[in-house]
Amino acid sequence: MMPELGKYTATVLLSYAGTLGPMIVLLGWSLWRGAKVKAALAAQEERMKKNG
Amino acid sequence: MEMLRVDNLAVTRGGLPVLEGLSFTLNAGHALVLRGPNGIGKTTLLRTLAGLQPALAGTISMPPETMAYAAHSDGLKATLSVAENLHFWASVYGTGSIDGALDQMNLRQLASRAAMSLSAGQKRRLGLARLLVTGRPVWVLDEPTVSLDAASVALFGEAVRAHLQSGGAALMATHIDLGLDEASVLDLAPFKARAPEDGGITGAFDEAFG
Amino acid sequence: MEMLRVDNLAVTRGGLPVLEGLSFTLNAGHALVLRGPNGIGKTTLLRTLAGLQPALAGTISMPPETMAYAAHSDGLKATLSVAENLHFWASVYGTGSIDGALDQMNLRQLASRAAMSLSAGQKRRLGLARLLVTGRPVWVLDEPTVSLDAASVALFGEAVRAHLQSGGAALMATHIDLGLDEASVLDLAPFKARAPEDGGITGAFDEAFG
Amino acid sequence: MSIWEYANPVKFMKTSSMVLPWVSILSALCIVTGLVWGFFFTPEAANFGSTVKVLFVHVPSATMAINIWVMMLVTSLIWLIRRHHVSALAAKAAAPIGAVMTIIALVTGAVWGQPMWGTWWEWDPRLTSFLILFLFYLGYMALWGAIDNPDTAADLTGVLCLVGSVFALLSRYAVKFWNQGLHQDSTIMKVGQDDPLDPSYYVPLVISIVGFVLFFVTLLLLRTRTEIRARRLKALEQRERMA
Amino acid sequence: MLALLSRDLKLAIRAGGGFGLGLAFFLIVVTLVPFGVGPEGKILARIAPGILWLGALLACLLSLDRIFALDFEDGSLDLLATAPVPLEGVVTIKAIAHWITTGLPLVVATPVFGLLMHLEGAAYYWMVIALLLGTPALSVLGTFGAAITVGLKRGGLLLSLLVLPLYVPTLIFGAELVRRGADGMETQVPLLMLAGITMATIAVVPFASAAAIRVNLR
Amino acid sequence: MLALLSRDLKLAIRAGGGFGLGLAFFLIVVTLVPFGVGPEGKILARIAPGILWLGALLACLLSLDRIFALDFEDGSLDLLATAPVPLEGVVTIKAIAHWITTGLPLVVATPVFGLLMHLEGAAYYWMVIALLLGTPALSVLGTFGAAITVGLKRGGLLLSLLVLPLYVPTLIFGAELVRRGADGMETQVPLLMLAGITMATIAVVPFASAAAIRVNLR
Ligand code: HEM
Ligand SMILES: Nc1ncnc2c1ncn2[C@@H]1O[C@H](COP(=O)(O)OP(=O)(O)OP(=O)(O)O)[C@@H](O)[C@H]1O
Ligand SMILES: Nc1ncnc2c1ncn2[C@@H]1O[C@H](COP(=O)(O)OP(=O)(O)OP(=O)(O)O)[C@@H](O)[C@H]1O
Ligand SMILES: [Mg+2]
Ligand SMILES: [Mg+2]
Repeated sequence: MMPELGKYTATVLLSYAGTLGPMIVLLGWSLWRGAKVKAALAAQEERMKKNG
Repeated sequence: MEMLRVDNLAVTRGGLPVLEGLSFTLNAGHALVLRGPNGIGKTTLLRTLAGLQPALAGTISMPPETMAYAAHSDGLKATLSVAENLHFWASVYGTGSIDGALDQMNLRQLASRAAMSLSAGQKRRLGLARLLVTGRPVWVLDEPTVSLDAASVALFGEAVRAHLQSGGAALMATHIDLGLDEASVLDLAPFKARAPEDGGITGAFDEAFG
Repeated sequence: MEMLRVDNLAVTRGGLPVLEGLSFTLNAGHALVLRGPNGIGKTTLLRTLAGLQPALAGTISMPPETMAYAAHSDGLKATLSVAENLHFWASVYGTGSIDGALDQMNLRQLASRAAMSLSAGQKRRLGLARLLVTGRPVWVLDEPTVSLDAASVALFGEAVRAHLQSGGAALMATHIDLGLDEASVLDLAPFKARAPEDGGITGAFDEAFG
Repeated sequence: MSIWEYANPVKFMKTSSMVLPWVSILSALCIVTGLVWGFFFTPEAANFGSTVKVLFVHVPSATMAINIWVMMLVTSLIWLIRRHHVSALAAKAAAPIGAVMTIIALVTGAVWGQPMWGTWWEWDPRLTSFLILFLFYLGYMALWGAIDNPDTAADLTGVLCLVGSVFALLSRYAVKFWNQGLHQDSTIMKVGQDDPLDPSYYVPLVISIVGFVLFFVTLLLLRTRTEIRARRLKALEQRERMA
Repeated sequence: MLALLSRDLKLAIRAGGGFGLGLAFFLIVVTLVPFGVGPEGKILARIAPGILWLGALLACLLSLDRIFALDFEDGSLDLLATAPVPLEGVVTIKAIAHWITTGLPLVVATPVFGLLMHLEGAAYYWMVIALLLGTPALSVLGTFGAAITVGLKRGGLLLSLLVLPLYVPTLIFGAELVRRGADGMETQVPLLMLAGITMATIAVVPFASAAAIRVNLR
Repeated sequence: MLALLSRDLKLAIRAGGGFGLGLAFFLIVVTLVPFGVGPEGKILARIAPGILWLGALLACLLSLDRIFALDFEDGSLDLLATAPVPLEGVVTIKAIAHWITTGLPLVVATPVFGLLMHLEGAAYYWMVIALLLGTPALSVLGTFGAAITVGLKRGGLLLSLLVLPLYVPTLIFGAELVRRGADGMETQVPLLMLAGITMATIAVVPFASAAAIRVNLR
């Protein structure tokens, strides 16, 4: 059910790709880093509790 | 008469407390030597007193414009001559001549040498001569005798003694003994900051975590 | 067995002779401490031995690749961690691990700290740890104990002693006493270069004037 | 209770963790609706042809890019004046989002410009000042990256943000002046402003703009939480080393 | 204060031709451009004002990073901060010293460089005025950048990244002023804007710089 | 050796976006040019190759002064000179590290910047080739300049003064290559010259640099 974009197909598709692409990358990166830091912090607090 | 009073001071370095609960007073004619192992926080404390970094807690009371600070590095300009270096600081502090300083630190014959061409100890001596031209009563010194030979150390001791006699005061961190009998010693080890759990003071961010 | 022999050496700094007629030998298992007032030429001599500047006269004989030099400044990278700094030098000198060095200089718990965030003495300790990872038998040290506290000085003394026992040798310039009984002392004052007219050696420029 | 309570990290972590799911869901909904509507169910425009569909990604991103910088300015001010750490960290967290939005606007714009103006890039005042904004984002992030003491970094970037904002505005006027000064034929970008958009474009546009805003909020909360944790982690590690 | 100024100037000169260097760099940039864009006089004349301005910007930029870096490394910045002089004053002095060593020589030498770039008639005169009005702002803003990046190793590039965007308004109005002056169009607006920006910068930015330094010294 | 390379890269990155900065600066220069010379696409396209080359030169230049300066100040240069690695090797490594952090990113990003400058068709492709062939020479020559000025305070400007003239041949042939390529003329001569210069530089200059450093350390 792709809409008829005529001679501008490339333009429109490119622009949407150029929008969603970066957004998804950014989202993914933020989530990844969030998880990483969260884990690291948890580990650190764990260790410090153990050591007293 | 009292030159500097510190009340239950806490100092931080790199965002977390290094020393806490520190209180002492420094009177005219007296010298206070800070002792403590490497990394205890002498430099940090002195920088805080010099007003270069804010205290985490406690109060520092000292009349304005009374303090002269000398750090690990002497702030010499390599391309300026010994005399020029001193002249600069003399005019910054609005004191007149540099002759007294040159003589006391026995830099006369080096006066026209570029600071760059001095040996480590000669540099240090110049750095100390800087103190003399500030004309400030309270000296705050961080390891003043580093890389000085015996003779120069004695020279420095003389300078300090003279300063004290003329009603000044000195606060210095050193690892070696200066042979100053006027000097009382303050060991910083007991004031090492404890972790918040053990009732130690909390650094900026822990606080925020309230 | 002989590690380093110096025959009637003359060294210059900034174009003019500083020391002359200097001769000594350094044997394995021995340490030689250079003494002398500030500016006599210790640093200059050591730099010459390290091959950083040419000798004006005399000969320095030492087997190649045996010498490790430590200067006034430790050559640390502020943004690298303690371990990274050591690892770098270890791999430059092609020696393997840095653990020994970390332990001997008691830098374990600082290993992951950025060098920038060390105190003066901690930095110095790291600088000395560097020597241990070079694995070179002859140490040439310029004021190694600057701004070290008593404990660290003892630590350093230990390290040197261990090095000597393991057949190494050390040549160092200091103003303080390390409490090394293996060490013999060489006072440089007698070797101070005399002016050419009183038969002193002539610097490059006078020579040109024949 | 005053709004400042949310500046306390603990409180912030609590609240944000409650809000986060809803915001994220909403933003997903809006973006999908807006873009799908815009992409599939909008008629071709007379002067744009089917490229009008770019509007729904280009304008929201461009708008966000500008407004995120404004938000950073506000949070920086809060930090500088009231010293609330969360505020500074929020600014830090927002910067990359703003930069990405700028890139998106630049890319979509360039792609759009190709058929419309026959060139990828034109030194049109609006475009140019936008590029300058991008430079400011870069500088701001570079500075955060270069300083390792967090408080120092917060202060300096804050000051930079202040000064930068002023000069960003100045540049905008300068650029306008500069390009009129060279009477260069005005670009089609005026279309957007003067004649009110036909509802069939207007509604999806608004929806996707809302979507982008919510998307920003989501990321902002997410990243700020991360920054807070990272900061906490740093403090703990340091204390451990000291002990 | 004056002591500081004279010291900085002395240092600049001792460190190898404080005044000469900026000029020489400017000269080189100007001479490189023809190699890059080809020697046609028409084009050169057309882009001359812009290139001269760019040259000025860059000559300024290259000398920025050392404004505070040296004083920071050898510890004199610490000592200055504890000395009885307001840090704002220090910063201003530094900016002045920097302008005297880089900005001023450029202004004086522009006519010569104009020749190389086939700058014609009126443009000369306007070029000098523009630089005279604009360069102080460059120095002051540069000081701000230097203050923010002091203590950061390898600040050079970061510094330019922070500073150059701040130069944009000055550059635009400066170049515009010259172009209009050359074409005999009215020059009031760019002239006023240029002067205004410089004034405002001088009045306000030093406080920001001083604050930045205080933070950096902590 | 590899240890040194990885250390330098690590330092470059730690010091805040080693790779990004050069690019950002390049971008800024490219952005500033139109403010100077005006926004007409035609003129811009005409001078694009030259400007891009200038941008590369300057991005290179700004990062040069720290190549040895830092190692000199903190004493590691002394230690490296006494370490069992040939100084020539050290110098070469430094050059490589510098190229990786500044030259390479530029080459990669040129097409984008080309857009901004309205660079047309074939020019792109040639621009990339030219930079790829030319920039290594820039880094090596830069290292030489850095070696000569190490230890001089405030080397920044002096350094550029020494280095820029050395860059002229590369710049000329580089820009010429692109221009010819764009106009579809034969490109063999500039291509060979460019490559030749780079090769020769890489082969010879490091020895000069090493010698310069030895002298500076005395
Ligand atoms: C690289 C190229 C471009 C850039 C950087 C750019 C940037 C912008 C910016 C900053 C805005 C303002 C958003 C706001 O103020 O909230 C905007 C809005 C807009 N742009 Fe672009 N644009 C570009 C190309 C184009 C092209 C080629 C077109 C159409 C032919 C276009 C059409 C519009 C429209 C219709 C609006 C919305 C109307 C308005 O908010 O004023 N843009 N763009
Ligand atoms: N930038 C920094 N970030 C984090 N911690 C730091 C930083 N600088 C110093 N420290 C730590 O703060 C503590 C105090 O440092 P300081 O320099 O005051 O010690 P010191 O008493 O002067 O030691 P020394 O006698 O060796 O000079 C040390 O443990 C040091 O590791
Ligand atoms: N660049 C230079 N030009 C001229 N003379 C210099 C230069 N550097 C040092 N000197 C002089 O050479 C002599 C030896 O300096 P050197 O640094 O070797 O002394 P040192 O024994 O190491 O002193 P210290 O114990 O203070 O380190 C000193 O008198 C010094 O003033
Ligand atoms: Mg200390
Ligand atoms: Mg010495």
